Amino acid sequence: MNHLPILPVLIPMAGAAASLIVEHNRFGFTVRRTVAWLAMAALVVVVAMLVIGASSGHVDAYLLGDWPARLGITLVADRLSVWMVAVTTLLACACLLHACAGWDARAPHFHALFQFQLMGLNGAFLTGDIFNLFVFFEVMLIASYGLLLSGGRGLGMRNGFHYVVFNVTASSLFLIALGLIYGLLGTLNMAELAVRIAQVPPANLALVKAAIGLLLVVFCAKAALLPLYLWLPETYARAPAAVSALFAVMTKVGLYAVLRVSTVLLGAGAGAMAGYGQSWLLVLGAATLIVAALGVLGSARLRVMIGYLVVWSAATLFVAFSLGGAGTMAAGLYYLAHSCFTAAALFLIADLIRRRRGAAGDDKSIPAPLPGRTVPGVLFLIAAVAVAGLPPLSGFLGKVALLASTPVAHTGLVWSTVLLSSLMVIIGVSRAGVRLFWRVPAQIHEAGPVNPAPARPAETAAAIVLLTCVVGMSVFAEPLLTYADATAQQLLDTAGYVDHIRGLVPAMREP
Amino acid sequence: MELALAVAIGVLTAVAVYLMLRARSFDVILGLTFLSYATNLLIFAGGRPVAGKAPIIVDGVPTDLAHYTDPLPQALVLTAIVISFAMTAVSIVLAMRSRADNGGDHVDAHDTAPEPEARTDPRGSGK
Amino acid sequence: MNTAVLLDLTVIGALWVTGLALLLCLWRLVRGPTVTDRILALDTLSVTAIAGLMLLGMHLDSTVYFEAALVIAMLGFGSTVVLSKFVLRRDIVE
Amino acid sequence: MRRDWYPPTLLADCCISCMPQTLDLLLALPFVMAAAVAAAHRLPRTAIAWVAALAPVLGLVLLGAMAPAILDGQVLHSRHVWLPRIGLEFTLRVDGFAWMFAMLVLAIGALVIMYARYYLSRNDSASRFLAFLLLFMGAMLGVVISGNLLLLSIFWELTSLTSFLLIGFWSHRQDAREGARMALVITGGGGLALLGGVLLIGRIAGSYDLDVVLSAGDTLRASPLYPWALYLVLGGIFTKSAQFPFHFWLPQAMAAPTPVSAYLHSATMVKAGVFLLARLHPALAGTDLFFYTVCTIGAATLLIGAWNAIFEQDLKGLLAYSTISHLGLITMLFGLSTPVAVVAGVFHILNHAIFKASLFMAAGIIDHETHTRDIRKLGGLRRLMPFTSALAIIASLSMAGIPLLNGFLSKEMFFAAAIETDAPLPMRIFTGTAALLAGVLGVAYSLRFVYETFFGKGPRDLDTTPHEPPRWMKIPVEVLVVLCVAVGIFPALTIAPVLHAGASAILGAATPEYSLAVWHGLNWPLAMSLAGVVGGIALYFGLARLLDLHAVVSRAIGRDIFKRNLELLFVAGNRITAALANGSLQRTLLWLVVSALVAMALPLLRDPGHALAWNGGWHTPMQWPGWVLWLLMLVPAVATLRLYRHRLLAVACIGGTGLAVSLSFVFLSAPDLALTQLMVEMVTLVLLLLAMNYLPEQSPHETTLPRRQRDGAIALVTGTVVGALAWAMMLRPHDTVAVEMLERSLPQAWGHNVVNVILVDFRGFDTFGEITVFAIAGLVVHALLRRARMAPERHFDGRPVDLSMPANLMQVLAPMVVAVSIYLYLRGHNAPGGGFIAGLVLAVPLLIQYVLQGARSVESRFGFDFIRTIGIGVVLALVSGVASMAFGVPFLTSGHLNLHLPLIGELELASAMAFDTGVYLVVFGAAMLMLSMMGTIKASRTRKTQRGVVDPLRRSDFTGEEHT
Amino acid sequence: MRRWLPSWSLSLALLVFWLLLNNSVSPGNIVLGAALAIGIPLLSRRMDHEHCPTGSLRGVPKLAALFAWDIVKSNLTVAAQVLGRESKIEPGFVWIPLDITNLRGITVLASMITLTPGTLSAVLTDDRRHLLVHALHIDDAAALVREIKTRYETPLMEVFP
Amino acid sequence: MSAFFDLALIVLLVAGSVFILVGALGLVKLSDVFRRLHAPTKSSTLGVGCVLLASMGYHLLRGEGLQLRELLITVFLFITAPISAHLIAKAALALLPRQRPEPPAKRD
Ligand code: NA
Ligand code: NA
Repeated sequence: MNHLPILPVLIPMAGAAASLIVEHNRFGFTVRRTVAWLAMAALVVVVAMLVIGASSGHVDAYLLGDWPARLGITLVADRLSVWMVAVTTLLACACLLHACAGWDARAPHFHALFQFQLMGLNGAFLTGDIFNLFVFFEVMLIASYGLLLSGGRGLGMRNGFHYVVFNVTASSLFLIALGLIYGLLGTLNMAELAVRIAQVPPANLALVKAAIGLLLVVFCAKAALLPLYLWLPETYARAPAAVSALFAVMTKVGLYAVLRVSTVLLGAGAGAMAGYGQSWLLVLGAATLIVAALGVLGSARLRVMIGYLVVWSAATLFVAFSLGGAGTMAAGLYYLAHSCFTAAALFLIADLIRRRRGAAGDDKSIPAPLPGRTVPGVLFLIAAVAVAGLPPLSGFLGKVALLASTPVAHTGLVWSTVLLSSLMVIIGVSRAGVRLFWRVPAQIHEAGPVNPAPARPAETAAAIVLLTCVVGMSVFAEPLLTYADATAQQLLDTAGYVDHIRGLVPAMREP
Repeated sequence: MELALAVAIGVLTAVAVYLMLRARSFDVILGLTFLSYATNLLIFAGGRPVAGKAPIIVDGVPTDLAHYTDPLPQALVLTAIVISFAMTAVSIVLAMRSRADNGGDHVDAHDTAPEPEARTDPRGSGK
Repeated sequence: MNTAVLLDLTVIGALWVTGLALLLCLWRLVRGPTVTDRILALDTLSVTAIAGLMLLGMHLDSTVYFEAALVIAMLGFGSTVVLSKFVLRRDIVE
Repeated sequence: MRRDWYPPTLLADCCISCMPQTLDLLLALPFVMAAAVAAAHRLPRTAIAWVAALAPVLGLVLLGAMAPAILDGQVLHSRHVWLPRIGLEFTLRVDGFAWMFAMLVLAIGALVIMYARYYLSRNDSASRFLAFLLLFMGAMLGVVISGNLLLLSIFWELTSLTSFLLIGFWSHRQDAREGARMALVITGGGGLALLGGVLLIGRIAGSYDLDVVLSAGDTLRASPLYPWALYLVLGGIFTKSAQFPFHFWLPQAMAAPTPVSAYLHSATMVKAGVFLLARLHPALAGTDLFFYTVCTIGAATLLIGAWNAIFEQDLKGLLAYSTISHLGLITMLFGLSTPVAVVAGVFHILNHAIFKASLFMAAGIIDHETHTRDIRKLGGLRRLMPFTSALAIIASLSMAGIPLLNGFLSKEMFFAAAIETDAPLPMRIFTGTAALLAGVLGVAYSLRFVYETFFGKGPRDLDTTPHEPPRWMKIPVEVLVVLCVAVGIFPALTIAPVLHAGASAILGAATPEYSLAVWHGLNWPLAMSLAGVVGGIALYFGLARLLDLHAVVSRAIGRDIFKRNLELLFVAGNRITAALANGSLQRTLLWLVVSALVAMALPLLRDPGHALAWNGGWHTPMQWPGWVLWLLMLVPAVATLRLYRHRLLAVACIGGTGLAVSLSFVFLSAPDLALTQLMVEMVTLVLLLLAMNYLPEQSPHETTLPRRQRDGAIALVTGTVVGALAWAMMLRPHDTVAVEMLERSLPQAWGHNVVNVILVDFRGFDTFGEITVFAIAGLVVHALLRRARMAPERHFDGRPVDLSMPANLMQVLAPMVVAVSIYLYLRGHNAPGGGFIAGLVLAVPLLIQYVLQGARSVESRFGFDFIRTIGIGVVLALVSGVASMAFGVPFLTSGHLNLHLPLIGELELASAMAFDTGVYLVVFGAAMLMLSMMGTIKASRTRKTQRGVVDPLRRSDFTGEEHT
Repeated sequence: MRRWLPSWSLSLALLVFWLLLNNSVSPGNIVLGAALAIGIPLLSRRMDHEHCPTGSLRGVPKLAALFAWDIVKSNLTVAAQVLGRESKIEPGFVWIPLDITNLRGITVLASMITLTPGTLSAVLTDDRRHLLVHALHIDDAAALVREIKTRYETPLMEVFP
Repeated sequence: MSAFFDLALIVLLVAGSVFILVGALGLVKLSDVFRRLHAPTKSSTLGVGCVLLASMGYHLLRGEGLQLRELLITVFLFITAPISAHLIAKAALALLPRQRPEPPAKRD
């Protein structure tokens, strides 16, 4: 029995439980951190094994409770899931490193919440059941509330309230969509749903469309598509650095869900439902590119700007995924990983900058001295190059891959919006860099009293780890894109997925 | 009965949406509560509910949908209830903290002057 | 008339009456005029609902409603307690 | 690669035998040395400069080793895979043109490094500067020797990026920052256009490989996408080469340290544009579109640059405008596209680089010595620094195109090309006139530069006495000026092979016969040269007499427009963003609701006939208790809408709806749901009330009527749509997997209560997530309230009320409730109940004790570590699931054991019960954690209440709160 | 013994309660019930904030019968009052001086007063010497006080000394 | 015998529903909080008690066996009803301070 697919969920959960049990004054922080890192190490090993397994193209499915897929919940570790889990894990390592520099001591239950967050993310990526997806969305979200708010205060609370209420509302809509889907199609397993959607009688078509449309709206809300992105920049900007870095992957969960739904449920074999909503996603994605780029230009605070960069990269991904071809999808998957690492790195770097600038914080409009600016400067430069899609880093490669594989029919829209918004982002990011690193007052005391927080090596190291991932993605672009391409092919082979899942035989029960 | 249930879902949704669009955190939370009722009823409705056929197996009665109602939506609603309770709890506490930290319970702070982030008594309340 | 049939009819009649009682409580709940009236109405609603559940159980020849009735009887007063305490002191856990 | 040639030297032999590695090494050198220089920042300045100089010097050696092969007409390649999937290969390709350009880049680079060593002041970090410079050098070299267009555009953007760092090197100066950003925006934007163009070329030609693209000219020109590709590529070229209307960034970039100007703005960065123009000439040129566009832009740039140069007061600014003008000239030459023009273009690239680099360096020396670059302050420097003056004057004369200097040669070729084009007559007149004017203006600004700097009166208002610079600082200038003269006098001996290699690499078989002699006899070009010199002198002195040249304030209109537009862009970004995302939750939620509404309603509206068709009747008849429940559910809901501002009343009303929803669940055969709903209702009520103590008593009237009407309308429509969907759904036939669950529940999962079986078995993993959510909620509440200090909204005076009688009754009740809780837990698998409900049933009496006895009293006697309870519960659930893995079956597979115990009898044990125990503990722990945290909030240190003490006499019996 | 079984009566009541709840007297349920009957008091004892001793239970049956009769009787009275004209009733508050000091006794007394229709115990003074009762119809306040004290308080003082 | 039993149940049911209805009517009809408080807290309790007894008998009669456990519901109701009533009365008194009677004469 191969238990690998379940372990990325169970290990963080065990880690969280252990963290709770050692959360006692009797145990010091060393114990808590050790527990966290042990869980992390175990996760890394498991994920590495999963990657090796998935690279062969084998879809590793896991029948929970040994029930056939239609009755129970199935976990599916295909290339896409494993890709997402691997990205999450790498990201999480850096975030944990950053947090262990001291934030974990200030935020109650940090380690437990962090592990729970990983559990939710991994579960969401691995599950093959749409209601279970909802459950893991919630695990992930509520853990994110905790991470976001634990140790926070002031305006962060109001912002947190926005974030929570928005997500709770979106979750309710998710449930409405699920209720309709189950009520109309009678199953929750994605593979079963795919079969049933393909056979929807015309009389039910409009209802199924309404349900699926609502589902897509919910995913777009989580992934911050126009006009549902409004919550994101402020929320991310107010989160603690390690947390906002981890949040870089949160929008990607929505995108993952869009991708999953649009390939499994709305794939070529879905009959009248094939490709439902994709043109909307494309147009909205393109519009979001511009709006987010405007946000990058217009934001006064660095972290808000990074928030808009997250929106921007999500929009790029919407464009990539809604174009529907294997090439764009592969480019999107590559870009997805890139944007996770880059955004996370930027958040961590923003924190390095913010803490050095004392009272001026990350407000770019206030000139303030920046003691010890070389290291954050170099890091910022690399991250900015990556995020703006300048060569030679992964942002450029991903974007080129996307543009090169854009189908002729959409070339005008996609190229113009992607390139134009890229220019806007270059302008915005360069201005941020100029203002933060170059426009420093001649006299130290010009901007009021400054008491920069001490630089902790682990925090810088965390940013470096992420940037190493970015550089690595650029150097090993070919194997990664090959994997992504195989992933896209696998995704487009809906029939293969469906047959594989439906044909799974329980270990001891009757099928 | 379907019509009645649908109307109930519709009315609860409408009430929920109206309250959610209000400006005070507490009203929004009330709206969320109603939305969760509506949602739960809708999922529940997906099982085509009937009276008196609880899905608790009685020996000797054939196990089909003619004798028992669909149990799956019930399980889903149970999960949904619990999760929405958890979310409500968090939003309630946040509303409290936000009011204490920011001096008002307006969700968008239109009625309170922008406050400095750094305060003399960071954990204190009020202005 | 067969007493058994009469009994069943009585059960239905009792259900009607209970329903009417529920609606009367509802009227008080919505009308007020004071907060305590509403709390009282809520309390009465839950007590009456127990009767409704038992009658439903008789009507449908089922005992699965027992748990619900038990829980309402056991803990339904909780709402009354906390609401009243709030009226009394605002702080329900002092 | 051809193998039948004769290797002249040992080094060359070595290089040829491993040519790909040589190319790689050539490109790697600057980057490696950049890293070395950056790492060596503690070394003395000279050492750093030597390390830095190693890159170009070694590079030149390598190029020299390649010379035989190149001059032989070979094309050298080095190929590495990078991203073959998208056609991006790490291909390096050196032909004559690339080789020539690489020589230029490295040679001038070496001189600039030497120059910079003495130019930079103590405060400037030489290591940082030289590292940037080397990075730039590498990028430029990459542009030149890329054999793949995508790779080229990568290096292209890298030059933009590194030049940004170089121009902004003196980052404390505002003009430096502005110049750097402007350069980045213009050239970076151009780079994006180039990328688009390259991608289009790749799409047409099927490859980005330069060899393929260069040989696919006909395909390219025939493609309908050709205009797009051309304009996008030209967008990149024109921005980079500072062509009109993008020329204004170049003067602005003069804020850079002079070595940067000398390097970037003579030989490299700006030449990248014309380099690419020449590089892609075989592929793109040859159409009218190309001819007219490039010629016109080139001519316009040529004239605008030259005209502006005359009126510039800044020494470097003048040189910058002159550079613009010369770039226009080169562009125009490539636009003319005749073989002669191309040769002239390549030639002028070389010549301009040589004299312009030396001029910039000279200007830098002047700036260095006089501390000003303002022509108005300068003058008479020939007396103070005669040697430097001589060098600068020679270079200037070359710039003016005076015979015996290299500038003359290429300018004469330019004149020839301008009038010998085979375009229609008006165009020939236009190009000829432009050329002549260029000659005139070129002489005029050169004269102004020479005359007003080195001759005449002055210098004025200087704070130092200028004198000759350090010996070593002059060497680079000397080298270049010597080159000017050498090329000017002995072109055939010096430059001819290089030029031939470069030009023939572009033109191939079309390379024309041309002669590089100084004297070609009396012909039109010579006449034009003469006219230029005479006209230029006349123009300068005429202008000087007519108007006070010193008083002219040159305004860079393009720059102003750009700056204004950029500012506008920022403002627009800010405004639009603020207008969209104003941080309002109300708006966020509105969009969410509206989006959902659209998604749900559109399919219905498009197909209302099908969507709302019913299947065999409107509905099944409702048994009448249903209607009572229906009213019970909806009347309080609607009442809440009326009362919501009075929060206590709203909460009471919601209690009614909640009870009705629970009863509906019971009525509709869902006892488990009803139980859960009841308990959750109860706990939610407590949470709401606990929170209300810390929230204002009521919501004020504040939204306007239109706003409320709008919200009301949206609410109504949303409700209608959701209701309609639900209704339509319920009328469809139901084909569900649940039938199988009903069938398999008892025999395979050993539970009568199918809902519970689903919860702990079929879909136990959902429950797993669900308790996790619940546990986290407890933790979040704890984290939020643990250290929080809050003041209640209002406070009652006096002691807490004595509730000892109810508390005493509760003591009687509590043991029974515990028993019921265990009962529900144990029976859950077969009857309504289960761990979740049982956990809450256990929590509620404890909670009521909190209310009746007070938190302190309860917690002092009932100390429970709820957090660990949660932890242990999670572990228990986990272990119960993992246990099955030991038996080789998946996680959460249920096991079942029928024990026959003496005395007790049959005992059924299902592994699901262990899981349920975990659920039980988590739910109890988390619920209690929340309630106890909220019940024991610490008082604020700063204030006792938010709004004062309640006056019992002023309380309203309607709302229960004090009147306000 | 006292440590493990603090209250026989409570444990016995719990066992009975458990058997009733399960609707069965199977050996398994008896064993489980016994375990709970021992376990739960150990837990719930910790929540008791005031110990109330129990005295002789001899008077309980008689009191219960009396109480049941009172409930039925006064329910009919109240039904009449509710259905009749409201102007005929004269509600009011009465303070009842207490002689019983055992808190559980007072509680049971107050509950009995509340459960018998027509009267409702509202407030116990802090010194536990007076109980405020609201009556739906008061003919003679002194008679009401006397009746309550003799019918309920006196027997209760034996049960809860 | 069965008929007698049926009749007994019918009587119980009628009594129960009458008491429940009286309680609800009192809640609606009476004119102030304290008066309203009397009706439901006990009429309903008794009414529900009657219905529960009837239910027990009914299930015994109709083959579900003796459901003695339903007695427990009554037990719970009889314990919790006074708590509710007491607290509501206290709340009502707190809200209507002018209706509060004079404090009792001090006893010693
Ligand atoms: Na409290
Ligand atoms: Na001068």
